[in-house]
Amino acid sequence: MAKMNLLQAINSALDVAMAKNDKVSVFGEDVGHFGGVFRATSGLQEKYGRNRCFNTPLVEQGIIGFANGLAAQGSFPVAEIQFGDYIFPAFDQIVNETAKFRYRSGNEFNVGGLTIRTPYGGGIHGGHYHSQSPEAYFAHTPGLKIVIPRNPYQAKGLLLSAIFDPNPVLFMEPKRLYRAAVGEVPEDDYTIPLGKAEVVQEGTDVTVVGWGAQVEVIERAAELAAKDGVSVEIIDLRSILPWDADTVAKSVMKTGRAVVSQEAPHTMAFGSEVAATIQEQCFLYLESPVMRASGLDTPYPLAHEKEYFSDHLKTYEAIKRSLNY
Amino acid sequence: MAKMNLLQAINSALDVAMAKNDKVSVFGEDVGHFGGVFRATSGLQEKYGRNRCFNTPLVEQGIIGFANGLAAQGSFPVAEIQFGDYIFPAFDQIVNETAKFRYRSGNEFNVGGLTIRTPYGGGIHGGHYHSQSPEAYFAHTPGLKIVIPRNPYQAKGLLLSAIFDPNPVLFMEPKRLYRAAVGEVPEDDYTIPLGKAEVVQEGTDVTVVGWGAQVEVIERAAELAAKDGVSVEIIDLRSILPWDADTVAKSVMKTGRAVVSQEAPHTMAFGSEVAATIQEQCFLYLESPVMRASGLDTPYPLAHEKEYFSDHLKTYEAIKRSLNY
Amino acid sequence: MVSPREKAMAKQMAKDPQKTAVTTTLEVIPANALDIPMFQVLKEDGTVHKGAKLPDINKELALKMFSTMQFIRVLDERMIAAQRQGRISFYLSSLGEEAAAIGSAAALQFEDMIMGQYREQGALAFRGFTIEQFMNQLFSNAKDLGKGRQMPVHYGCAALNFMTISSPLGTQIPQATGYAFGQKQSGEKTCTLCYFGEGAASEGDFHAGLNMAAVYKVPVIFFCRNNGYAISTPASEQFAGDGIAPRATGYGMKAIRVDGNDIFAVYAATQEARRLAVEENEPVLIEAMSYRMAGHSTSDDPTGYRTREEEDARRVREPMVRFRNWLLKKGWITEEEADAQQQSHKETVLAALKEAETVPVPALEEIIVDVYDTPTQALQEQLESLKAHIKKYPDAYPKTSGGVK
Amino acid sequence: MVSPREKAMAKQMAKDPQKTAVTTTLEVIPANALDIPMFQVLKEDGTVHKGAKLPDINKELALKMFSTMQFIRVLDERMIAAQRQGRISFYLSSLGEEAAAIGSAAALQFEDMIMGQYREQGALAFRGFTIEQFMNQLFSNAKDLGKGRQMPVHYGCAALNFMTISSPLGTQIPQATGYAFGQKQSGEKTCTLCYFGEGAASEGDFHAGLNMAAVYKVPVIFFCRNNGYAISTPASEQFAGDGIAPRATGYGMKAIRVDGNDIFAVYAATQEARRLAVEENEPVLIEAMSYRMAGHSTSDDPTGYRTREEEDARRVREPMVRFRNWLLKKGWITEEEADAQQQSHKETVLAALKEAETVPVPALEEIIVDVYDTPTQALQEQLESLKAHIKKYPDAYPKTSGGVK
Ligand SMILES: Cc1ncc(C[n+]2csc(CCOP(=O)(O)OP(=O)(O)O)c2C)c(N)n1
Ligand SMILES: Cc1ncc(C[n+]2csc(CCOP(=O)(O)OP(=O)(O)O)c2C)c(N)n1
Ligand SMILES: [Mg+2]
Ligand SMILES: [Mg+2]
Repeated sequence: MAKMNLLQAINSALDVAMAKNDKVSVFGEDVGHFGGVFRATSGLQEKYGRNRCFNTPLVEQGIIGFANGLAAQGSFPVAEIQFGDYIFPAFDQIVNETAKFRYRSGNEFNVGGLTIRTPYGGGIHGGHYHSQSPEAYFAHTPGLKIVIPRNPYQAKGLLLSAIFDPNPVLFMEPKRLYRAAVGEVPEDDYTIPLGKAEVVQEGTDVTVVGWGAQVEVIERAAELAAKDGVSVEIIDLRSILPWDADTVAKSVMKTGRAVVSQEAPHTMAFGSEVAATIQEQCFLYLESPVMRASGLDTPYPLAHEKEYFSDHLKTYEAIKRSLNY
Repeated sequence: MAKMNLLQAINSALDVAMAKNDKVSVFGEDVGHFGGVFRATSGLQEKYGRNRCFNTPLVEQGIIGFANGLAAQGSFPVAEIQFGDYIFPAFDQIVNETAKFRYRSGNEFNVGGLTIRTPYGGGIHGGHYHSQSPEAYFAHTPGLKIVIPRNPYQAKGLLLSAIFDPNPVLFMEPKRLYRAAVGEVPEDDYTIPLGKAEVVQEGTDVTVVGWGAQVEVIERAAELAAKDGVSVEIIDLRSILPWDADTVAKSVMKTGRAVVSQEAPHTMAFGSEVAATIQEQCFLYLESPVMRASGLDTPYPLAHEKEYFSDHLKTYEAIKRSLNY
Repeated sequence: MVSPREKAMAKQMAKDPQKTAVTTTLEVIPANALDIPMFQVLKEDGTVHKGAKLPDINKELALKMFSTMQFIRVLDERMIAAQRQGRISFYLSSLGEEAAAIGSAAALQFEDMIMGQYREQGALAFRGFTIEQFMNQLFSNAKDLGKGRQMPVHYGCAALNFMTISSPLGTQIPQATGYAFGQKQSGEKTCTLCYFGEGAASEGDFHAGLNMAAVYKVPVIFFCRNNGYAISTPASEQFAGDGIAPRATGYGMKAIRVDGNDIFAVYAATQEARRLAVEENEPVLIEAMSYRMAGHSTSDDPTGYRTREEEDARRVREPMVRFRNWLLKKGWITEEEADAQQQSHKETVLAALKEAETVPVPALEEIIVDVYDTPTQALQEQLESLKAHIKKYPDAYPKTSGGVK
Repeated sequence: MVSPREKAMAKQMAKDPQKTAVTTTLEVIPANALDIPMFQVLKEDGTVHKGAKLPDINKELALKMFSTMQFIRVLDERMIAAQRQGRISFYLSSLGEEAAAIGSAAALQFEDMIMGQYREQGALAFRGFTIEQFMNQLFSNAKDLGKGRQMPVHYGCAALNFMTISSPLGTQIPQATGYAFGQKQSGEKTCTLCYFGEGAASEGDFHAGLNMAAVYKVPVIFFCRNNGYAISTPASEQFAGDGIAPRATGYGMKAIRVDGNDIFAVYAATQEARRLAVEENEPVLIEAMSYRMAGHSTSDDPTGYRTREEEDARRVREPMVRFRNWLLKKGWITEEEADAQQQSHKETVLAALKEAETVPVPALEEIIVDVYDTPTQALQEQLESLKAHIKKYPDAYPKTSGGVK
């Protein structure tokens, strides 16, 4: 065990994966010698050489197209997209190619070795294009897995699972926590299963669902609620696709109430799927509608970031709305 | 009035718009002399010249990038993407640029004149890449409008609204109905408001929500239900973004039950947003959960298209599940 | 006018000391600064240009290439007819471009990966894809390697190192760069050949794939079939430059322009490109000039956008007669043998068609297979309710209800 | 070796009869088939190359260009310091590249549209963006034309025909083609100038924008600032070709390579490009060779990826001293005047900074404005609940709670 922040945990996962299997390579804009703009790939080029850790030209559609080909060839590419906001030029390669590669070929070919890493989320004064939480854009895509860790321990274990999972994985890292989240992380290899949610805190009155950096926000909201005597069960989805509806449904059947708290704009955020599914599976147990605390339906603003953000207070208010319905 | 199929109605809308305002131009792959692979732009180059109706090189990101610039300059570009399945290379230009152009500039600039037309949907033996219904991918994008007509009359009226609406509009055309849907259409200019749903059929027992080609499927399901003595209220959303939650909520408060029927894969389809919103707004009125009839969570298959499709029988079964809950 | 020191500084600035000189007069580089000729060995009549060097092709190989050409032409003709008869939903012919696909595939090693666009059935046939395999794909039946999931002509075969075709244009170009990167890293002396049309070369993915290949120096051959059209769009509305070949220079990549209707020229060019790719890690762009003699696909009618005269003018340059004439003159085949071979292909194709038609669609269970390596719980549930549904309405799903227990 | 008829046929095939000749020997076009020199007027020491022609620039214009250069350098320096002091969150300097932006902007007409990447503050200042306008944007305050929505340096001003900057790289390139198409269609004799870095030129949007411009022959100037780096990535890992200029030939477009640190060369090149664009509808690609003397932005530390020696070697070529020396020698300015001007810029900048800091953030209501032309009902509801929320927790939203009634 060692104390690591989230970035160091990512770096450690990459290091373990590259040491373990020489068909693992990492690349992206500035990830080579420089180690990435957040330094997640720091030291890897020195250790594993320019053939396994390298810069790409500035072209996201090329990075993922290249990675798809490399994965099809039998490698385990770990491609970095510098910011989640810049993943959209690669949307076609991800949604039409990566996700459909195995199915369309009848499993003659697959890109299961592919992992795409990208930082996401706000709260860092990044405005429109350094703050988005684009997970919902990808969640409508059968064939893809989407994973989001909330702390260093998860980051390393989930990333190691993602890299060697026989399916392509979009791994989204909460950049607000890169240095802020610090915790004990095993130095060796370990994995955390994909597709399984985690009950972060048990409770009896209301289930609050979140993922990634938002879990911390929910924890703060739960503390406020606790002062009112409300017992909150917190669930961290960890995987957005496929997602663990069972764990959420089980919890909601117990508490009778559900809230989703999410960073992205309200309409068609992943919370919509959670709410739609939960109301279906738990209809007779629900004492109030599934509530959603979300970002506003606007592009991500800079000066009004605080106001835009679905913070702990808005989440707390959603919990209260759920309870007082 | 004249009898037109859906393609002719589109063509007529373009003709009216181009005649009315010489800053309207239409372009895309093969839309020039040839008139588009579906012939939606047939005759327009002859009539308005190569400067206002023209072929583009084969590059969707370029078509929309170009269209964004042309719209910013003050024109009304109507850009065609040959198939909805091929819109993804333009995802960045649409989601990061088109949708945010006005907001990010504080309204110094806007691309409100832009309309993007694209055929969508299955049922034509098109397999993976000529069948997708990608509306949900775009519905998470504040700043964009998304419109889907279900018949020739709507197609013309909504398209004319879209072209001159001061906001960018993604206009998705149900290609299965291009020639199959025929109806009376005014030859002149007329508009249908964006953002407003239409109650296609009034009923008292259950509200079924759909859009585009799926409305016809719902009508068939409603006929089956009618034979069981069930009175179905059918709502055609017409606009996916912004969408008319009020009309749906009002209906569900009356019927107490809701079903969404949609072509796209189940998870994170637009029905998820409808279900999430309706359970919130109509919680105390709902006698059963909002049900969804959707495509399977797989890429769009060819040989098993019939089995994959959320047809009238599956919609009918969803109605029954809703009633017998 | 410029001091040596100035020159040296300028060179340093451009990163590559060999490259930039200073000029003190404003020079506008003209729009067509490069002049790239087209390599040709066989004249239209099948005779060899004086002084031209034939590639080293023995009789066996030459006859295999020719037989494949004849086979593909028969297949294309037959399947267009089958589509017209409503027996398959879609087809796409390679009429007039057989030499480009077959000549290039013949110059590769079997271990080299081929990534196609969709009009390179000749390359696949040359690799050994059987007529049964073609037919099973075209009929989307239970024996299709692709499990009936994609439209006709979206072939693929891992055993033959032929990547499954995908409809979105250009996507395979950066993928080829990535595949070749893996080949180079693994140390095997193989390469990737990537086909695409001059239309697809307009996509952003083309730019991405070629630039990355030049930077990483991977063993990839980009093989552009410039057949003059992208559906109805003529090359003149696709680009203003002198075709696709000069773009290579923009990426610092080698290029060859070849007559795509001359199978020997294509073979020789690809052989040299392969040598450069595999032995010198130099990616190469080949532009093969040809003409799409058929409509774009069975959904297309070219009379809407080009004239019979134009088609006739191009027909005289077509690749098969040219090759056949050479073979006849060479004495490697007789008229009778060639005709008999074609007749035999016809019979094979027809028999296989009839057979494939009778094979049922893939089992319903396949609908959720291969989305992930193993079906998720949600997919299994979706399959179960689909089965229950089909059991309830067996007549509505006639192709699969029989198999649902 | 090739008959005239052959030649004619080959020409016809390539669509443009002027272009393709036949060769019967296999010619591999080398990776760097083009040799594009760099245009320079002023030597490093500010003297004019023997025989070089100075552009027609009068004293007033020259002094405006110089003053803008000095202003931008002061602004950049001051705002980097302000960022270090925590007064603004982010800044991005154009140190060393001032001549490229200012020299090119000066060669345009005011009505021409400028679309920037983010390092062309010099062009904007030349157009007349005031120091107050700069500061209001940098402080995201209520007076910012962009309403405080984007990060610092994302300027934009309709009145000055300067398109609002957007972070995603390369997106403005096809947009510039579209904008110029509209200009051409409207018959006004204007053009669009589009700036981007050599890094952004790797994006698919670059390919799209340039190819379309060449096909449509629109009045657009693509101005590539090749400053050797994209954040930490050196040009040598960005592309293998000889810079960006040769790519123009691939699109059938004219090109000029110019010393971006020589303001006269930049001015002359842009003036000629504008003439070609507006009068001959010929899009032009200009590649301006320069060096990013600062870090990429205040978030970057270049010592992690390049040496002091390299930076020092480039510093001697920097554009401002060169221009200043020329002005001094010419007698259009004295040392004292130049210094005084710089001092005065410093005071203006500091005063404006202090002023902008005191302006509050935009009103809360602005948060939903401009998503659409008018706020939707859903947005109005979201604003109402946001207001109610802030009223409940005013301390948590100190910047806006005062304004919520
Ligand atoms: C991304 C994308 N856009 C559009 C299409 C529709 N489409 C299919 S083939 C084609 C023309 C391709 O022309 P070219 O690349 O020259 O190949 P050719 O058909 O001439 O062999 C088009 C536009 C597509 N398949 N993918
Ligand atoms: C689509 C996209 N990908 C990545 C980034 C992150 N990014 C910002 S600036 C930059 C480097 C740009 O280099 P260049 O175009 O050469 O311009 P320069 O900074 O040198 O002026 C990168 C990678 C971005 N803004 N947009
Ligand atoms: Mg073609
Ligand atoms: Mg740069």
